[in-house]
Amino acid sequence: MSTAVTKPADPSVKVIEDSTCTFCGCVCDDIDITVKDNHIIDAKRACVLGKSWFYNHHADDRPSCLIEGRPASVAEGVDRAARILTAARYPIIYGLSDTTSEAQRVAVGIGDSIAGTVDTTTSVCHGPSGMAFQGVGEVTCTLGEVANRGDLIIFWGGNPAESHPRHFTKYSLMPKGMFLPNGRKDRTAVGIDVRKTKTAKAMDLFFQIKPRSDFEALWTLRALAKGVEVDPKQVKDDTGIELARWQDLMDRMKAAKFGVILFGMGLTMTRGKHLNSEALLSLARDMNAHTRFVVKPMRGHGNVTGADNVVTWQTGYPFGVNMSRGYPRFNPGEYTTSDTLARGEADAALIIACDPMANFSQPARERLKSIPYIALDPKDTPTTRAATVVFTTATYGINVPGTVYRMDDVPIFLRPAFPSPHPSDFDVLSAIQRRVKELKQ
Amino acid sequence: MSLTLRYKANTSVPVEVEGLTPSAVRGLSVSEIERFEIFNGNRKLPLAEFFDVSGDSADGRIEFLGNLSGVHWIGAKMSEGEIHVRGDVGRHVGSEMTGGTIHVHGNASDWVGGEMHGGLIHVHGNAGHLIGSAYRGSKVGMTAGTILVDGSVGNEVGLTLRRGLVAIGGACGDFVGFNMAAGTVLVFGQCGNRPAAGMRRGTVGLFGGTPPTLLVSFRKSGVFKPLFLQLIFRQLQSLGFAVPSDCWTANYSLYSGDHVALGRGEVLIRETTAS
Amino acid sequence: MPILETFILIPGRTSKQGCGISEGKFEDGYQHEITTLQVAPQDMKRLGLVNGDRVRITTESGRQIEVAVAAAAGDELPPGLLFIAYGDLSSRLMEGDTHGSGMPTSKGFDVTLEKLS
Amino acid sequence: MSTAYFKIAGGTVYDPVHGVDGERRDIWIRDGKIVAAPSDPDVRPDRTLDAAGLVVMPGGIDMHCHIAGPKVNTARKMRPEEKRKADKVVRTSTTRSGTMGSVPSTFATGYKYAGMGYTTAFDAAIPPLAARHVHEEFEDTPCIDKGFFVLMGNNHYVMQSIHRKEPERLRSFIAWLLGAAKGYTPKLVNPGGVEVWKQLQGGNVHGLDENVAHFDVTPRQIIEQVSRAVDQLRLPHSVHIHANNLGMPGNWRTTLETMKALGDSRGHLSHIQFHSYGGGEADENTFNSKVVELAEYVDAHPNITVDVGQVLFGETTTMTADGPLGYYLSNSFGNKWFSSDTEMESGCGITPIEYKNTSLVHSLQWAIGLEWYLLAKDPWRVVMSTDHPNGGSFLAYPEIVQLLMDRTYREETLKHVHPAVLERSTLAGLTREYSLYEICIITRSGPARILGLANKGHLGPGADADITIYTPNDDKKVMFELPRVVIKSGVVIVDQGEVREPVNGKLLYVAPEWDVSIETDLAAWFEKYYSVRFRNYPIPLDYLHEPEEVACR
Repeated sequence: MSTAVTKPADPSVKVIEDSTCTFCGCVCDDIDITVKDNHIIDAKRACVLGKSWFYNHHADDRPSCLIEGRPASVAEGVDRAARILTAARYPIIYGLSDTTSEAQRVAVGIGDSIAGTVDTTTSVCHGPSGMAFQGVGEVTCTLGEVANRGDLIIFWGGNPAESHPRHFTKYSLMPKGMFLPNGRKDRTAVGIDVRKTKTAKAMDLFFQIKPRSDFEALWTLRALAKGVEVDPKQVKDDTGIELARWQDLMDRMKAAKFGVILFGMGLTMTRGKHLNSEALLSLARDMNAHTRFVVKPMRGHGNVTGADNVVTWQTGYPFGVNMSRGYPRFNPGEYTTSDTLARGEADAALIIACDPMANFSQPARERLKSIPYIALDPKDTPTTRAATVVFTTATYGINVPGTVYRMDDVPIFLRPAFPSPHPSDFDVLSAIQRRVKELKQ
Repeated sequence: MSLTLRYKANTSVPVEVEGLTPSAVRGLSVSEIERFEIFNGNRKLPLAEFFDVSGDSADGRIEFLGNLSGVHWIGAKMSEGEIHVRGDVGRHVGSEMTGGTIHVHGNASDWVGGEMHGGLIHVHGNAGHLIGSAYRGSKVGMTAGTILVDGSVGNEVGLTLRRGLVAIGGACGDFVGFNMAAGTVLVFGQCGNRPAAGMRRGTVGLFGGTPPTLLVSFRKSGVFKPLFLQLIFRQLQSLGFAVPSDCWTANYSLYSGDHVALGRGEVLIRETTAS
Repeated sequence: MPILETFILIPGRTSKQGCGISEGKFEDGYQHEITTLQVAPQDMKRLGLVNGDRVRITTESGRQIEVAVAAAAGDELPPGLLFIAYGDLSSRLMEGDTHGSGMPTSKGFDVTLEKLS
Repeated sequence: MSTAYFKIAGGTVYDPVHGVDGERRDIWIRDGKIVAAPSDPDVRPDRTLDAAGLVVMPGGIDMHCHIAGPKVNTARKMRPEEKRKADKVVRTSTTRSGTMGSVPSTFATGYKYAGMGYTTAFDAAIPPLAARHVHEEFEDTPCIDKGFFVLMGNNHYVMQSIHRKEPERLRSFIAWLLGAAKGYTPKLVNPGGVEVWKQLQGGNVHGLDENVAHFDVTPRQIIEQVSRAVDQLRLPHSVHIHANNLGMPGNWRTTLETMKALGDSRGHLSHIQFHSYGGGEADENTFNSKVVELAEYVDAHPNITVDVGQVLFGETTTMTADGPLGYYLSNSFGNKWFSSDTEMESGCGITPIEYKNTSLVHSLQWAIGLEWYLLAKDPWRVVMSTDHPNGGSFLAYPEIVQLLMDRTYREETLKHVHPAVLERSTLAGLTREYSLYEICIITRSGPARILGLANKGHLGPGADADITIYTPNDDKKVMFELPRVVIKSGVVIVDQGEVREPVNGKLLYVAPEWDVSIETDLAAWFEKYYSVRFRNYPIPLDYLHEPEEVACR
């Protein structure tokens, strides 16, 4: 394959073409990054989040390993980590959404060796959508299909304008596609949300529904899709929107050639959670009796989709997998990290590339603070600061090669720009796995 | 006398006693039962490390004593006999049981009678989420048996229920009877939002508190005094479940639904205006 | 006597918060973004709040945070709705219970807002 | 690997490629390969396995299954209710834990194939956009050599090249795409039909000459042109075809047309059972078997090979790149439904189903599968498969062996299926019983020859030392379920059903030449329509674990 590195005049400057930004689930693989003395001085095509991701990258000058706050060799840290994990009776491994699938595969292997529980940030992201999919299935497609065919695009309970800035231009709104030669002009864009966000302002139609009425709104649309008569007054009371407007939307949905619903955590994090998602997946399925219709959760982190895939192919279940019996068990609400921590069950933890000390409930944080745990992260976070053992690791995509999965499950290749003085998650986890096996002998 | 298991352990790590059923221990000596292997997280350990064992198992009756809120799968898959728990219990009480009786004199956690296939569970305190429900991904929930909870419960009671009776004395959370295929769920206290959503067949009774608004996909088809309710109430009373007096005489509005699904289900809401 | 009003609070992602993660979670930019509560201009006016005023937010179960307020841009927020960038503070309002889903309810909290003088 | 000799002594050897039919032989192994016995009589093997009284065959080869990639992994995610109740795969000191059900986790898949004496398997339907995913899963699927077929029957560039009448461009694109994905051969799934499904509600094609809108090509043209290109590229295997109208009453005519459309080109028709139905469109009362007619045509046309796609009774998960089929099945079974369209390339449908022996249709499907084994005259061109997991799990192969080798068992089973099978198929009248020699052909030597794997399916010098040793048993199911020893590349990986040493297994791929001048146009087209960059699409060789190029013919 063609080399992606072009050498400009200045020999100290290196340009890597079609490099991949792993900050969000869009996983844009068309970024040309310019590197001078191990600093990224340009990231062509990157969005505001991507530019911040690339420009702020600097090898953290912390030591590669800290044990109880004191600098230590990576080998010492690995030994301590392995001892913590093998001594535990209910150890958990959590995070994994911001690292390569190669590292994720090793992490699940550690979970198997220590008879622990493996969970990813999916459980507090679109885990509920995953549960909904297990209930009713999902009609979906890759993002290129949205770009080439999607003539009615509905954004529900999400704000990609701020969370996935290039989604509009690359995939869902602007691109001229095979069946949409005029791009944006050939598309109708609909926003459904409780806030009039930046996304809402880019829409042709916007439905500002009552807070926490997503399920009622979806049920109204399902009823209209099936031709079930509904009471206009109740629809208005329930959703804050006139029935006539919902009927108009349904007419447009049925008239569309290829309808697309892209949804965010406004559904999964709000009262109803997985059943909000199930209502939406059901609506998209129902619509296929009338036309082609697909639905897609807007995944957040760079490789959270890879985490779902890796945990699934190795264990059979997508997240919250408990292996304490020597074989995988799955039960969201029981083996998921928010629960095992908040209930005070977990007695040790291996936290990879995420920040539960900032993003979890108080009871969960208090438990994590009270047990020995290991944290891997390129950056300094509340979680690394409270950890027993910390590894400062190299950044995937920028320093580390490998594979990540875009929000639509498409695997994408990484083209690192320059090496890091710190080891990769893969290196550290592989060393921990080897040490765990030695201790188990 | 029956077999008595007094919980003495003090561990935050889940204790799982799957398989410790009356039929499994019947005829075993105390010392054999003390060697019965259970799980504490990822460690397989003898029962005696967690329980004081006394009495004998001949009569197929097990008494659990103490705070067992960290002990899970009590009575899971049991097919006969009796289990009495004096104290709180953890998750999956009577999960997939096919027969026998479980009484919890205390509170129970989530998944009481998960995918139950027969028998009776009576929780005399409160219980958690997903009572008498299917486990994730399954379109077949509880297929037979009776679950009674005197107190209040959480969300998704009777998720995809296929057959059987679930009665809640107190309040219930959201999505009671979600995607129900048949069977009966009765709630005598306040119920949370979106009751009976997606129900295909079966009966959901909402008898307490302020009557909830059903989803737009339900249709009112009248007000009456259904005879079969009287029969169920009598059955409940005979099982020692308290039925509020006004329920016997009240009028009930009948709603059909969920018309987004098959629409052959019925929701009965007690009219607050007494007849 | 303190203003005490009920609102619905929605934490969510913002591009500033997203950039802040890369800049560093202990940097001022990120900290400022996740500790600022956005209030609908009409509500600001009605409650006599000005940008920078400190308020205490309390959930039904009594979980509390104290934050500075800022008027939401244009008509982004309808009256009665509050917004805060997803982060440490917003997460402090979550309960441990996930309702058998693994996901704590993290958006749409019923809260009371109390002006701190 | 060491250069030490490993000798399997005195086993009853079945090696159809060399006409060896149950003769007592020694087999010498060195460097993971089978070698000639050393000429020097003083040379002693470093290890000897006494196989006296045991049956020795090459390792089994599954040439059509679904074991890796986005479709399979989604099916795993989708079925927690099935996995929760399935047999447990418990971690040991040498093996990983996993889950079973109709779609086992990766490690479990490798262990179970090996435990059954199979050492090679090909995934039959991979969208090249997801090839990287497949290679990752394959690396976590131990004990077996692996490869996959690349979906091209609805590929936009394929259809465009055919429409423009540019056979050279088509040939070069096929070679380029196989090289980019590191795949094995082109796969046609419902050629043209999936693209129509993407364009229209319930869309599909129903015959070989229906036009595919926007691309203005027909299924017939796709079959003719791609099969021709594959032969011109001299690929080891032929084009691999999942014909149009799968599962539909009366579809045997479409199947016959598909065979005829191949002309003189080689073609493999997969899961032929699902394509051998008589009767009227959606009319169950006329649903019947057309194996006699189709088998006759296959017998007379040596360019055509088939695998059966046997149906077994019980629950399973259907998964297919045939999007409209997935929609049809989910509606008829009323179960949860997954569908995913892959840009420019393919579709995907997944839904759980149950085959019931009380159902006329399911019973006939079961019978039609068996008819294929028993009616087709040349076992070298009929391969055992269940289209795992679509007809049933690969773990049902021992059951199928018994149905073929043991007529009384077959007749006993026939008593418990829907009675109409007796009139609507010829099964009841078929007395043929397979020999071990023939079983060895349809599970090893045949698929190896059809796939063009010169080093597999036989026990002569030069062959990979992939060997299965069975304890003879009148109950053939028991015999084939539990091999005594399984050897992979000269290493004993399974002993008495226990996985001892889970070696990794190789990735088998082809590397045909293409005219690089197409890459300019290809890149431009690619950047216009794909959501990933052209440069990031091809998979470099160093990404693969233990790759082995299989030479073109």
